Amino acid sequence: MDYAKENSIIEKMQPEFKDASFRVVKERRIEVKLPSERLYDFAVRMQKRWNFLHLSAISCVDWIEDGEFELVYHFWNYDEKVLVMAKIRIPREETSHFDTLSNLWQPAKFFERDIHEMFGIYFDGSEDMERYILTDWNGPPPMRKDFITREFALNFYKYREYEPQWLKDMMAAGEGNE
Amino acid sequence: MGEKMTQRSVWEKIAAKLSKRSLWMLHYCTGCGAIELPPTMTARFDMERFGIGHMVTPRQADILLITGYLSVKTLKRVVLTYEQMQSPKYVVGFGSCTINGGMYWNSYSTMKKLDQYIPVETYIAGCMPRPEAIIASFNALIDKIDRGEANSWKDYYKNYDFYKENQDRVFEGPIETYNDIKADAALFKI
Amino acid sequence: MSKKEEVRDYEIFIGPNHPGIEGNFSLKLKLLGDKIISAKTDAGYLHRGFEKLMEERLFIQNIAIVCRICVPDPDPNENNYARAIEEIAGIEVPERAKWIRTLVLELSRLASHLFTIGGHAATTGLYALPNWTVADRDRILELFEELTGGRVYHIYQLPGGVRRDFPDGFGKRVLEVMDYIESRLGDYDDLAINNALFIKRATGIGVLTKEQAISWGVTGPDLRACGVASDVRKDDPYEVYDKLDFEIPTQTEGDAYARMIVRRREMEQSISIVRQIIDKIPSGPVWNKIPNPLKWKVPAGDAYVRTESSKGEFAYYMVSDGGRKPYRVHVRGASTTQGVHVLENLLVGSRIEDASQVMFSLDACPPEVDR
Amino acid sequence: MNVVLWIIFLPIIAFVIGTFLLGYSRKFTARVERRYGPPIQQVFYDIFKLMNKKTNISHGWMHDVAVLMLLGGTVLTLYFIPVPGFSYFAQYGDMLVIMYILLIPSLGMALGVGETANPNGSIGIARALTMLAAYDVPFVLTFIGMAMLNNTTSMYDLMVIQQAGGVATWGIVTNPLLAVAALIALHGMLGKKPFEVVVAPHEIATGPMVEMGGKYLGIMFIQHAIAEVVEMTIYINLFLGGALNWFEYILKLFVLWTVMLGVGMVFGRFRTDDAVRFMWKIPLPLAIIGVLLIIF
Repeated sequence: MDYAKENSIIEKMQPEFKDASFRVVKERRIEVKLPSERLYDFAVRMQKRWNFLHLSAISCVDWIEDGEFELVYHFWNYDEKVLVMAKIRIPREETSHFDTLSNLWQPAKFFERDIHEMFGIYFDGSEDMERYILTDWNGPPPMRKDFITREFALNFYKYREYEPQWLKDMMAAGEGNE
Repeated sequence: MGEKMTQRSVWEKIAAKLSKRSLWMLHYCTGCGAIELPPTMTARFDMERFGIGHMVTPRQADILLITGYLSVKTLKRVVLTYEQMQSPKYVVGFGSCTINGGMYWNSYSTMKKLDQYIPVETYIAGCMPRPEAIIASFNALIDKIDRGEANSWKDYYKNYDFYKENQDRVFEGPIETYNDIKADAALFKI
Repeated sequence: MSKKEEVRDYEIFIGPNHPGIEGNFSLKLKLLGDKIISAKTDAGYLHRGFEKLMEERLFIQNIAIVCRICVPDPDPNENNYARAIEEIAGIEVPERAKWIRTLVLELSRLASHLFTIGGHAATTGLYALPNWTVADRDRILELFEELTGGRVYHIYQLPGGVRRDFPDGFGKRVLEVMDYIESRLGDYDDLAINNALFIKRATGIGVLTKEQAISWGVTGPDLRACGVASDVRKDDPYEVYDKLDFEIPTQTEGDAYARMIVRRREMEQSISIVRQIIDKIPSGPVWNKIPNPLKWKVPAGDAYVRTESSKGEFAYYMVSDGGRKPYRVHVRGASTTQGVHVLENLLVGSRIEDASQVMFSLDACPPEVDR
Repeated sequence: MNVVLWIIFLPIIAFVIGTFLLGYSRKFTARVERRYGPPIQQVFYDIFKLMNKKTNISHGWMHDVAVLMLLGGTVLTLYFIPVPGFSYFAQYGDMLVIMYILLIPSLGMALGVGETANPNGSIGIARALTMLAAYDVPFVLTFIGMAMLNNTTSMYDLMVIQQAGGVATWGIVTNPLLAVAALIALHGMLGKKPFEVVVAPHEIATGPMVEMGGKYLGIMFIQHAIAEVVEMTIYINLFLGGALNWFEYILKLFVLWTVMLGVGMVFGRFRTDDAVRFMWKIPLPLAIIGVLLIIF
């Protein structure tokens, strides 16, 4: 497969973002790695010039060993039928900050709010960063890698005592653990 | 918990015989098990045959069906709802999530054991239970009412401190409720 | 009122315990008379922390839990999850397995649409239609039970194929069920879709214009009801959709009635797709064996896979760091746009009578929002 | 003595008939929805269960009194309409009295539900009163029309005239326009679909009944059963020639009820404003034309 369509899109983008790296992942998927301060410019051009009207999702990955959060923006073009994944990295802090895209795409509101709750990244300039899903949650942002749900749950909730003989035998034989 | 049949007066026996034919279930989809309720309520399995209908407000309902896992946020609403229901009231735990957490045993968000927070009358095992299992469990509940053993709701009035303590532990502080359980217990002479 | 206060607006909660709510979800409405002047959604009642749970489980264990993310239409989840692993690990899927997956996806869409149109009619007081559609949906669930062993959750699509092949005579029974459902569609039309009172209730409710729909990120049947012929099955084909012949039904009005019509016409298309699949399905193996799943390490990489579920675009972003467990799975539920901001925007200005109709016509599915 | 017995037993008889009609309606609905349906005595079980519940809610004395006012108003109306064998009060009170007493239950409900401070209940009451304005005008016009046609305001005389004259003097034959208008208004009066706006579970969670549980709801169910019989009896007396024996009476109730159920099954629910508009667009002009036809 020659990826003619994908390459032509990359050619359009490349001159304006010389500090970014572009890669065709497969048919209809393009990956772009950007410095974080360039993302807003990129997003504006994506929407206004290159006609990527649909912000499919914003994903966040916690790379705890690198001390960084990776934000992945998935843009979809209705006409060209191509999805661009723009990846940026921001430093991982107690409360990381980043710029919002919610003034460009309405759906970004939900995704940013969600990332704020789950990872503790505050998006400056967004109208609404209130808790949405985890309104009753007092712990740390749960999706961070240093929060281990298993330990939390075992300490916090009461479980039913259930230790039949077969389970004890199995545990004694050293089975049943991961 | 179950009181003996011999302790019941004739009137109570008749009342149980008639009341068991009419059980109204609160229309509250607390979890994913709610997807099996429409087939149970509608044309194929038709639970209304047994006099089980669905009611929209807690004031009118007899059965609180906990359909699956309960996140802490929902549990708060469930406790409020349960306290608003009129006695006698029955809680049916539906699916393995209510029994021991099910496949969400390590989730930070869902509670693991329903009978710590509200008294449970019957459990339905499975993930998720089929409509036949729901009907079987409701028939078991009907039999239990007939025998006069479905008294778990009294337990909430008797052991309110136990339930309250567990609730507060999960909610991390007391929540605002609108019913004075202890005064009601005195009113009902429990 | 003793104090001479003028009460102008008041607040009302719809849900989480209310028949006019799809699932466990809540709407906080501010009303002026009968008119909604501001609306806020409140989700999180169904939050289980799926994305976190998946990080703590093996790749193969997660197949059992992903389907729980969207309850009425679980198969797009399984499909997304399996395809994401296949893309990262470079696993080939046998041709027959792809066809079977497509069949399962379409049956699931059909079941979900039956559910939705019934629920939508019920919000206008037509309680007979949900009784009919839900009972007819049970026939599809029986097919699922025969094929996969599960009524609602199927846990059927593994990385590398599907779990088992068709039982004997399954194709014939699928066609029988399709014939039955097609014969019932006329009854649904007579009762609800062509019912004068239903048309009166549903037209002009929750109107989305084409521009609004695109800028608010609406996907799926709701977008097609505004006149945008966008469908992941056509635009970004997966499995064998590029080998099948089907149309994308669109309407231009963008109101609740148009959404109903789009769903109704999509059901016809799904029936036709299922028939084509039974007609053309090749023979062969259904599963390429993967390494021992308990010790299987998926190579490092990431993938963004999309599926057209009955509610819209369903996408998974999976990252693997080369370990035995996924490093991160992000679930983009189809209702994250329709169920939250679009719903809030559409409710403002409509009336309390129509609040639940707007929600049902958008087919917002709370578990997808909460995850 | 006879009168005293009737006063005691008439509400009970009406309650039994009304309950069976409600049970029949649930069975009918179930069959249209392709279900088996509950047993026909199901509503008895429901009411017994409700009355047997331990009720610990009260929203003040007005809330308690209002439920009794609701039931009392309905039973009072029952005494003033002629049923086979009992027309003692009906000879004294004419149709104007009935028109007045018919309003008492609605007002009782409004007062009681207003105390509960639940916005769903308040919306339900607002809708109930709006609907009252919608269906009452055509209904009162049909009263007036029938009174002018037969030169009497007494429902008992009306019934006697229609019974004596045979089918040709029934209201439905002599003035079908008024009969149709009154039938539509009757749907609104009983809160049957498509005029089910008052309860509307999907919109306002059963409206006025939202805070009612246990015994309160039980009394409302009893009231509903009796109100059904009362309002259908009025229609039968006006347009279907009344009845002199119980067999004829119950048969007519049954036929009328089935017609109303059939209409309710195939229609959804109007919005409140549409319901009012419909009532003033179709039944009201029909009733006016019917009255004009009688005058000229």
